[in-house]
Amino acid sequence: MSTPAATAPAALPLASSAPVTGKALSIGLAGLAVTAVGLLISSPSQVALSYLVGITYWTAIAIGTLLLILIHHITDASWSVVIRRQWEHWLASFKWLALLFLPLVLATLLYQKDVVWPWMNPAHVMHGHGTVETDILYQKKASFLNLPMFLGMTASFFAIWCWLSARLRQASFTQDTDGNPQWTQMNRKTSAFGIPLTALALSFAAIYWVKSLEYHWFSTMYGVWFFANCIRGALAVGVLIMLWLWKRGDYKGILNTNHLHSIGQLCFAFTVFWAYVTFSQYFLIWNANVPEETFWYNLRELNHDGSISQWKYVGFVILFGHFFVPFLYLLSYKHKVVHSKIKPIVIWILSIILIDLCYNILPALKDEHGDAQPFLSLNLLWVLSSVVGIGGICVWAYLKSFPTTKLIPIRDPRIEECITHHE
Amino acid sequence: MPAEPYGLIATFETAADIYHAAEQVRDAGYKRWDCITPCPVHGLDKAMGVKRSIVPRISLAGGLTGFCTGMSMIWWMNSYDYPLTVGGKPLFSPMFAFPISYELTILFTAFATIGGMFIVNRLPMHYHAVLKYEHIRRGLDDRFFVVIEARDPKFNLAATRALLEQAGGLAVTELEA
Amino acid sequence: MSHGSDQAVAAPAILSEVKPAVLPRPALVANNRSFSWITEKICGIIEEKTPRWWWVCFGVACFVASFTVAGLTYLVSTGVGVWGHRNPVNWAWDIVNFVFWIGIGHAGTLISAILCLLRQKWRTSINRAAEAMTIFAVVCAAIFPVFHVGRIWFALMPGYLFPFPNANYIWPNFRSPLEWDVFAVSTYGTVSVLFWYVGLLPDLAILRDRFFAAGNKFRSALYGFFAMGWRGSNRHWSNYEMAYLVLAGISTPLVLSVHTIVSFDFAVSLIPGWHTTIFPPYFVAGAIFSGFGMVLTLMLPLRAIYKLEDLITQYHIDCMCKITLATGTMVGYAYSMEFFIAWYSANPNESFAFINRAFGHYAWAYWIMITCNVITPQFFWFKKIRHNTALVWILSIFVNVGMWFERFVIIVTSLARDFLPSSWGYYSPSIVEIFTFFGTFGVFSVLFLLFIRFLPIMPMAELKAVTPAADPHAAPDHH
Amino acid sequence: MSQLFPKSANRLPLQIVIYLFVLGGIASAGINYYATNKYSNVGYTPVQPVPFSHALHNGQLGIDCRYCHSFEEKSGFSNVPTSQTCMNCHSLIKTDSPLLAPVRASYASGDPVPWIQVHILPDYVYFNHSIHLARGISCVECHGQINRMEVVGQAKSLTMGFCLDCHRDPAAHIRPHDQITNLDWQRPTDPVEVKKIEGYVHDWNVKPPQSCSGCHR
Repeated sequence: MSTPAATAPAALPLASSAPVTGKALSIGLAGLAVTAVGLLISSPSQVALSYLVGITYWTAIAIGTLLLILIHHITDASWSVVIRRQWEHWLASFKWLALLFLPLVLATLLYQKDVVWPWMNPAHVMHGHGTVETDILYQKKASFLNLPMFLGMTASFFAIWCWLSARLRQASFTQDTDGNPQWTQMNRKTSAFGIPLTALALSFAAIYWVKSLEYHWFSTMYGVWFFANCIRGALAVGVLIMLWLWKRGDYKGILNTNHLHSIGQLCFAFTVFWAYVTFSQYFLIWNANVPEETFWYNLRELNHDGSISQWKYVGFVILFGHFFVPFLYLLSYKHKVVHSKIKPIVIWILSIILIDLCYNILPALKDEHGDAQPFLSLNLLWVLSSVVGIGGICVWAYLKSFPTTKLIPIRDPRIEECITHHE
Repeated sequence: MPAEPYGLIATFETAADIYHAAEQVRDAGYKRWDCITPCPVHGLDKAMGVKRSIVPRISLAGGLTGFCTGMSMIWWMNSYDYPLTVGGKPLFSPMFAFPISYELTILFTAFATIGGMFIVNRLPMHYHAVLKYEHIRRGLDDRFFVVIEARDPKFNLAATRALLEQAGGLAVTELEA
Repeated sequence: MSHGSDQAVAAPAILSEVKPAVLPRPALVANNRSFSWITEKICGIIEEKTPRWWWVCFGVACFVASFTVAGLTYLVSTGVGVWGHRNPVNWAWDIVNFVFWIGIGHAGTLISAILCLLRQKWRTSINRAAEAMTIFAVVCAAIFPVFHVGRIWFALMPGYLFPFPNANYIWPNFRSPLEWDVFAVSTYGTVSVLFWYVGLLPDLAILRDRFFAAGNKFRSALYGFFAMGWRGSNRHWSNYEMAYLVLAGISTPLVLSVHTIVSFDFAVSLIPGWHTTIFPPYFVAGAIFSGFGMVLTLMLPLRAIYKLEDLITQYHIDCMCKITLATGTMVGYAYSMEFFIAWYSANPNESFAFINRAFGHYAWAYWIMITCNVITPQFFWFKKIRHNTALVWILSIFVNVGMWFERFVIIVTSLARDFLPSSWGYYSPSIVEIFTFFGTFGVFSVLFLLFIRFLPIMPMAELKAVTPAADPHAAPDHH
Repeated sequence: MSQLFPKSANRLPLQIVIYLFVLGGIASAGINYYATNKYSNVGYTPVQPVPFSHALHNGQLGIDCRYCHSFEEKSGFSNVPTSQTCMNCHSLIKTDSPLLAPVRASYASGDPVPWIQVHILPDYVYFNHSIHLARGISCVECHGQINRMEVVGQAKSLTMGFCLDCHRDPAAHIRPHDQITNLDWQRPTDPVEVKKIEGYVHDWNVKPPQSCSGCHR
């Protein structure tokens, strides 16, 4: 092996800790505090739904990270070994996400049943449909859409994700010390059953948390749509971590252009996949033109008086920003491998995912006419504060886990292949 | 006057040998030369100093043409030349025009890619001096060759032969044009 | 280690600690075979005297194919009424068989394209045959939509399907999903042929040279014509590989789009059981599933006959089994999601459609589908089963059967119980339909047999590229 | 294998491509023309059981179309006259012409003369004679100059494109009501007259359908 780099201190026992760990925690807490202040200014529903956007956003990214690790193991991939370690650290955020989901549950249980999900309150007045209780569509779905089911399912989603994360992390971290290939085999098996479990959990999470906000509406594609956003978010965060560690010097000599090219290609591929799923869903509903499905999109395009809703423009922002911009941008080889070129696009993708989630969640807030409350409103501030708050906690969890192990899985069977990775 | 040879050909046994030989020929400053290999050898492009292929740009042009063709064709046919209301759908919408435009994008990209590859490679070329070499068959089977063309400004029969032999080339032979 | 990173930075300290656990990757070409062994093995299949089993199979295949010819001749001379579909089941076997064959075709492109993009090198052993399978399956698929119009000369005449100026002064209706099908399937056929051909290029050059050396100038000229003067130049390889990658890159969304558009045929309508948004990815997963089933069905006998165990190793079979398992499970996910959303939608028509599928008149078909598509692949969880070639082959046939029934269930059950109870019916195929469909297996086999007789069944250049000998860094001077 | 292919072979592929393009162009142009009614139906002139001359009856003697095809203004279908109509005159004129034997036989027996239909539209096309005449479309537009024909043949292609030509631009084909059976009528060249004629499209509310269901009902 070659001589140690002048920039890196010789033979570090573990990855060096980052000084920003504490800062992330304070930023997170500050964000949460601002969100809490929002309760004094906006209505509880507005703040709660904004908070739902935040928690869904970071959970999606964590799920995506989990899936990337699972897929890495099942396909015996080598290119992603060094990055995988950072994904594993990111999984530390799951237990905090579970904790951060509690405020929504508590608000529902203790404060007001329909603060987020209208169907939780039988007396909730539907615009032009009477109350939830008398709504035939609710009655039909009541055995699925009820509070105990919701709580049990949500708890089990987090249980599944936390358990899988713990298993993957432990196996991988232990391998650093004993170099036993059994751990790789074990992770491969975990992945075999972990992928279907995670997939089911994320589909139903998307149905319960997001789709049921508008419980009249239904689409079989919804889970797949959520999956696409999860992976895209995780890849973008992965790229940012790679760039950060490179800039800090940790990854110098470890990472090469091809690693970035590979992850960039995945970003590109899932851009296409997201577009495919989202287009198919919209297209099939547009083409069939059945009122019981189109109302979901109509709500996001027109107000009751025929004027154009702000959400329509948000839809266009998503169409162009979530597909065309990254698609065309990432076509180029250079844009995938030059650090200063890939960075803006992954940040862009991360922001558009947030807008996509807003588009799916926030129109559940109605005004007195049954129209969606506009996009540009104070709610946006609570969305941002929740995203910063929960994000701060996630980053803190990652940074706290970061120094507990080696920077890269030094005893992974594929580590050498990874370091010499070429196309 | 004896006919000017096409160039010199040297045989190599392994991928590693030709890799190193290619680096030497490249460093010697030759431009009109080539390696003959039975399969793509990783890294040989870099060893030879070959630039990244321009084929993807041709493909992109093809794809854009295809997409525009699709959209404009459907608009022109269904909305302009023969407007016809069917199924309550608008005369033109990018929604229903998308599937076909998408297929045409791919079709045109494929044509552009393959056509581009053939043109950039100057193929088909059924007659070529290298293909007249008596052992060329091994070049598609399990041997590697380096060919340096006489057209190269640095070409010098003796010096080039020496370079090839020094790089480990076996059976250095002149190719007739 | 240092040669791997392309930035000129000194390696950091942590690299000195790197000491990988030993978990060797399975060799993709077993027994460390040499380049010339691969050439001899693959070319040997074409150069040997036609074996007797080939003639026997060819004869049987021709006989079976004649059923299609007979069925279609009768259809064209009499009229589409000879097929069994009528109100309310106006789409029946023709579309079932079309979707079935198109689905089969998908694995070919998938193995080639997606696995190429994902750098799954094990694709090299099976991609050529799988691509051939694609093309032949598209041919079989095309028979049904072309002939279901009855007077096929109208379907083939310019202007009716393809936009071409004509005396009727009309253009195709681009709002119709069936028109999208025309474009999707013809693009798919064309691009598949081109992709296959580009892959064949270097191998045709080898055959050209070998037949010339053997003194067979006619065949040498024939292969040589199509080899386009390929000479293995690295400057060519550079563009060639890039073009191949681009083709793989566009074939992947192409495969997805083709079955997506096939699914649109159903999903853009209002029929309960058809109009569901998950149809596109669900059809694609199903297509890949059935395609891998067919690849296994074809490759396992080929492996046994030609003793290709060094090239199609147990690892390859494992991989294919696992993909079959994965896609089978995805299909299972889609089935359950459909069922769940049918209930969740609280739409009585939608719910009825699914209950009817599972417990109505066609329940037998539904349960065959579930058994073959969801339960059968679950056996592939077990290593023991994956290592039993005969069993894998049998299970792969179950997969094929199951996927045919899936299309049957989707198409026939939804139509047989439409919105109007007075028009409810029961569909059974006529003998002409049965003949036509049965015969397509012969058509497919005839084409496939011709392929293995006259073209290299594996891409020699690519196989060589995945052996250690093709790696310039694993050369003797390094050990 | 350059031992196999001569140097000239390098030009061959380009030549083949050019030939294919040329052949493809010719083939598609040919199919476009020869596979249509324009080519295959125009000029169809079957031999009729009775050598009835439109040139004589209509052109020379000036019998109006509507004397024989008496429903054409009132019915969706234009009728072929019964032998009763023929006998209105031919019971007095040329009473024993051998050429008219089938007409007399038909008149006696009640079985129609087996005329062979010349202008045939497919079953899936709905065509209404009366509406076309009522909106000032003359016989000549579809049937050509019947008044000059010794034996009736198909003069126009009657393809869908042919129908659409007129449906898209009725002003170029419309004429005054009193001229619809005047097959020799010429469109005036005087701009004022032309404007008046083209104005009929508006006056008579002529809106020929261009949708599929206009004709394929």
